[in-house]
Amino acid sequence: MKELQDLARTLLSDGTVQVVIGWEDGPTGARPVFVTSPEGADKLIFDTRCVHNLATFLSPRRSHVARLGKAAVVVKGCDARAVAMLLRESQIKREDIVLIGVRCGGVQKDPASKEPLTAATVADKCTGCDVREPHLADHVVGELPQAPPNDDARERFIEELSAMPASERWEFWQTAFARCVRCNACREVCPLCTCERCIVDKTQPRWIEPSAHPAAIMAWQITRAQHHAGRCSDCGECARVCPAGIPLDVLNREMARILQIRFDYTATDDPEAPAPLGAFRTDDGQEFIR
Amino acid sequence: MNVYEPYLMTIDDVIDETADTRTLRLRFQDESVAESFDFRAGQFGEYSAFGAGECTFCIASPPTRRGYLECTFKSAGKVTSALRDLNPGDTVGFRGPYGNHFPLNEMEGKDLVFIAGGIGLAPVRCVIWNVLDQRDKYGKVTIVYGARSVGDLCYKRELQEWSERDDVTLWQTVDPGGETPEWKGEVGFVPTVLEKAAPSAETACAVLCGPPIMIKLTLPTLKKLGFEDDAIYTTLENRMKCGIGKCGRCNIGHVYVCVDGPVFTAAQLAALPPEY
Amino acid sequence: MSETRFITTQALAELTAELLAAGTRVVAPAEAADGAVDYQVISNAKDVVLDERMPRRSLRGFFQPPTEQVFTWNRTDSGFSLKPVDLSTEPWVVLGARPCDAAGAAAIDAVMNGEPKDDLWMRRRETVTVIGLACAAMGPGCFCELVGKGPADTTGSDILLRPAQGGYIVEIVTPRGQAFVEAHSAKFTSTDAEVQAPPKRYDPAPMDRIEAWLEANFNDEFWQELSLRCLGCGTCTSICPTCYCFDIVDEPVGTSAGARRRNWDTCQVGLFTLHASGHNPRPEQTNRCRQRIMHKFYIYPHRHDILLCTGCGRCVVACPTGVNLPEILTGIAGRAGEDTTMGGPA
Amino acid sequence: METNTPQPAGTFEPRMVAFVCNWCTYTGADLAGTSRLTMEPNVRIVRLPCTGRIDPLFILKALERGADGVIVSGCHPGDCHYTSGNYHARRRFAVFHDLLQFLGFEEDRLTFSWVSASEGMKWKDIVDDAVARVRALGPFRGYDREAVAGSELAGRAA
Repeated sequence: MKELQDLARTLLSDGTVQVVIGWEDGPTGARPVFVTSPEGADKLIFDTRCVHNLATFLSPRRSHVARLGKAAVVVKGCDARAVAMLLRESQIKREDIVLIGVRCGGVQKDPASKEPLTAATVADKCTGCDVREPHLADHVVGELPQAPPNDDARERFIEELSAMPASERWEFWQTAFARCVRCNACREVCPLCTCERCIVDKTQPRWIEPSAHPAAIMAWQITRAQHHAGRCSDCGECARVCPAGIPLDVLNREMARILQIRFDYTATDDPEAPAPLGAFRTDDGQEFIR
Repeated sequence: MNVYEPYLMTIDDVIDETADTRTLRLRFQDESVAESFDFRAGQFGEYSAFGAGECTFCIASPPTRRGYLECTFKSAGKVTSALRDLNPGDTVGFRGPYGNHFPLNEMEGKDLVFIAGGIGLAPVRCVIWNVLDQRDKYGKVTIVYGARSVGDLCYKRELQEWSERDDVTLWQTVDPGGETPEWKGEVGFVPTVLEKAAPSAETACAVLCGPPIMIKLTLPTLKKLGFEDDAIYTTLENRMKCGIGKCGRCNIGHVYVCVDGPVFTAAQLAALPPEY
Repeated sequence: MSETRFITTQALAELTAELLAAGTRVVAPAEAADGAVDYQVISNAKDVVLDERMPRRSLRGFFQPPTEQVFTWNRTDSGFSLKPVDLSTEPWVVLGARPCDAAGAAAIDAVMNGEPKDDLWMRRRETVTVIGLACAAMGPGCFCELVGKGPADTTGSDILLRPAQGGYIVEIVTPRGQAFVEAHSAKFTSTDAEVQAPPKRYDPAPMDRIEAWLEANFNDEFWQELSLRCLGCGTCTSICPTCYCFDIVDEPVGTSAGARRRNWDTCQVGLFTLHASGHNPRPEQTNRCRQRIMHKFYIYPHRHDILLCTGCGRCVVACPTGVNLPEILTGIAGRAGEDTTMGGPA
Repeated sequence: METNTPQPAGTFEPRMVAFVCNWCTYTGADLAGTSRLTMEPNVRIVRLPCTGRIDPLFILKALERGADGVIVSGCHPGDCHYTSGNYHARRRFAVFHDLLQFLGFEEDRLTFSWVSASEGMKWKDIVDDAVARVRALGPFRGYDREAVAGSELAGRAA
């Protein structure tokens, strides 16, 4: 923690950056904080409650944050994947940001949790983590903790769903989607929803109706998942924010699995990696085409 | 009938004002509504293009001419484009009248200065005709109207009519570069022409409507001519959905444009937070 | 009206079953498919959950559904027809409304019942009997006392149930509540049971001073600080018992028919105020965060003399980045020069 | 496509939309017509320049507007008029197809095919088969908008 605070203090006092985006201990658990003066660096923390993906504050849509000036962002190894995607899609420039990587041994499902990290409390995204040591960062701080406890509940759930007859799967998703109120919170928190005008906000023509009826909800959820295929960094913020508790991360995770199986692609923190849906192979599988 | 259910109206006439601005003349389909419908100059309505949605415009025709309503709009979004695609005989919806109005009673006996830019003439035109239809109640009438180019001037036939009247002083202007070889009016921005027209501010009111930049630059000129802030009236627009103070989006501070406006004095505007 | 009665847990379940048997629509907290508690239309009295779990979303959706039809229209060769939605509503019951949710709906009445009356909202309000349930414990985000309410506040309830040994002490709040108890008098007994003092966490904040500060400080740097961590997701507004802003949209089916619908909307997204010209009076998250606080604690009280917040605390828990209303209110109170000893979470 | 007009019971005829590329399948379908092949009349064709232009949103929109099934067809791999449009489309369709499968969507309502300009017979077979499969499934009710629109949060939250 001191290492992180010292680094932030140095970056701010020597003018390398104007703001450090990290975590602080808020009234209800860890939360994002914007440190703009060296004195404020003492606020910075990193522990297992730091579940948020701070890369979302780098999105060009957040002009009120950009106004603060050049930013250093504290990222876990997994968050760096979202940064890599922003770089890959030319949403940000590498030289405009400083990345402070934190070595991470997993985070909680709930940033307010005071429980020790166990298989029951660990975030789904931490299962099978291979980026405890962040890449892409300009500075890496902290000791390398133990690997997070594995809880493959989400993976098992996906397998269970896949094994169901299609009609039961349809029923499951229809029930979950029926709670959707089309608030678009999943879009707003997403670090990779960078479109200046989202397809659901377009009215000429109106591709996706704004109401909360099944046709529109399905169209939105399918489109959201489709637009994130090969882009999603699996930070799980969409599922965490959903006021209706729709397991959107399950959908994203399944998309990742599809990309893995079909095109041997996994989410990466390499900003140079080719985008799977921007490329093709002449021998791509086409067993579903007649 | 719930509050969001519009009256049905038939398009009687379609008038193209400019390349992208159009006036619709509308008639209530229900005779009894047509007879009882009343409004005041400055009020607005929610116009429906069924299938596309609703859009907010002032009522551009004067309350002194009964039996029809007119609205003038520029094609900008989904609804205005859909309205533009309609033809005489088609059905549109109308909810209204909503909002406050210009205090024409208080203006009686006074000189009136109307200043408008571009499509901002629409709400002002409503007041102008209201005044001209009751001409003896008011003092001198001066109109300063500007647009980017000659092609962008709205209500061209009416401008002609006003220019021919003895009891109206009309100053027309276009931005530099917007004139044609035949153009007989002024060339220059509205504040400059207003200064040249130099209407007396004594026992006078100004009614001002146009793009934000024009309003911003014209207010100092009006002050220079001696107009007090509470003798200058303008009309605001904000995105609206309900028009009746329920949907929660058109407020500027604690003022809701749809119920407390759209007509404000410059003094009231100066007291509002800069969020419009 | 401060008459009290008693109803046993068993009698309450029987009463619920009777209401259902009579075809009355009953809304109460119940477990959703994913295990969380939501207010739902109940089909079996056994499903009602009257424990300490706060329903995930407020009651708002039952007075103003996320999507509701206003009218449908049809264009045929013989002309154009418009069919408004049927406004008739049978009497219905909300059982187990949290005091904050009951008060939230009552707060919204102020705007919806003003001229011209919003009949889509009021028809559901005018036909409902709200049976409130006082809270026996504070949830993680609760701050009802801070905004002058409390775990046993009766605002918006026709009857308030207060948990007691073996059942509930029944506080009759309104004539409608009185009528309801009389109609089911066999289920209620008289009582002299003591009412347990509700749990306490906060002292009330100086709302008048907060309102005055908000009115005077539209351009304070506070708004910039406050909005930085806000992602503009609007989750706070879609679970809120007092948020009511809506959008009206047309959804055509083909070219000759369609529906106009009213949907929930949120001040937290840019599209809310975006003009067709591209101009946006609230272009950044800073403007939108300010709007939310202003609306709840200055604009609405200024216009209707009611706070647009009942302290349910859902936004505190749900905010993905920890934006915290009690902290904001305390901060504003501090700025307003109040020597505050409001205390923090117990 | 117009609104769901009610049909007498037992006489369900699927409404189908085919999104096809201009260069191969459209020409193939044309050939089927000029060859006077008899096929199911339920399919309405929307012609696009290339399968690469076919956004999955088109398919969703067709279903929303009342289609009971959708056919997507274009040039065989290697034959794209624009060299690689169908290769890109194939990846997109693959992801879309697998996603729909995961959501439990009835697979038989959606047919992907490659039909070249000379394959009029294949087009007829694809159409007949797709229509038969959708006919067996019955109307697509998954998107029954009117069943829910205007109803309350109530009842669907369960």
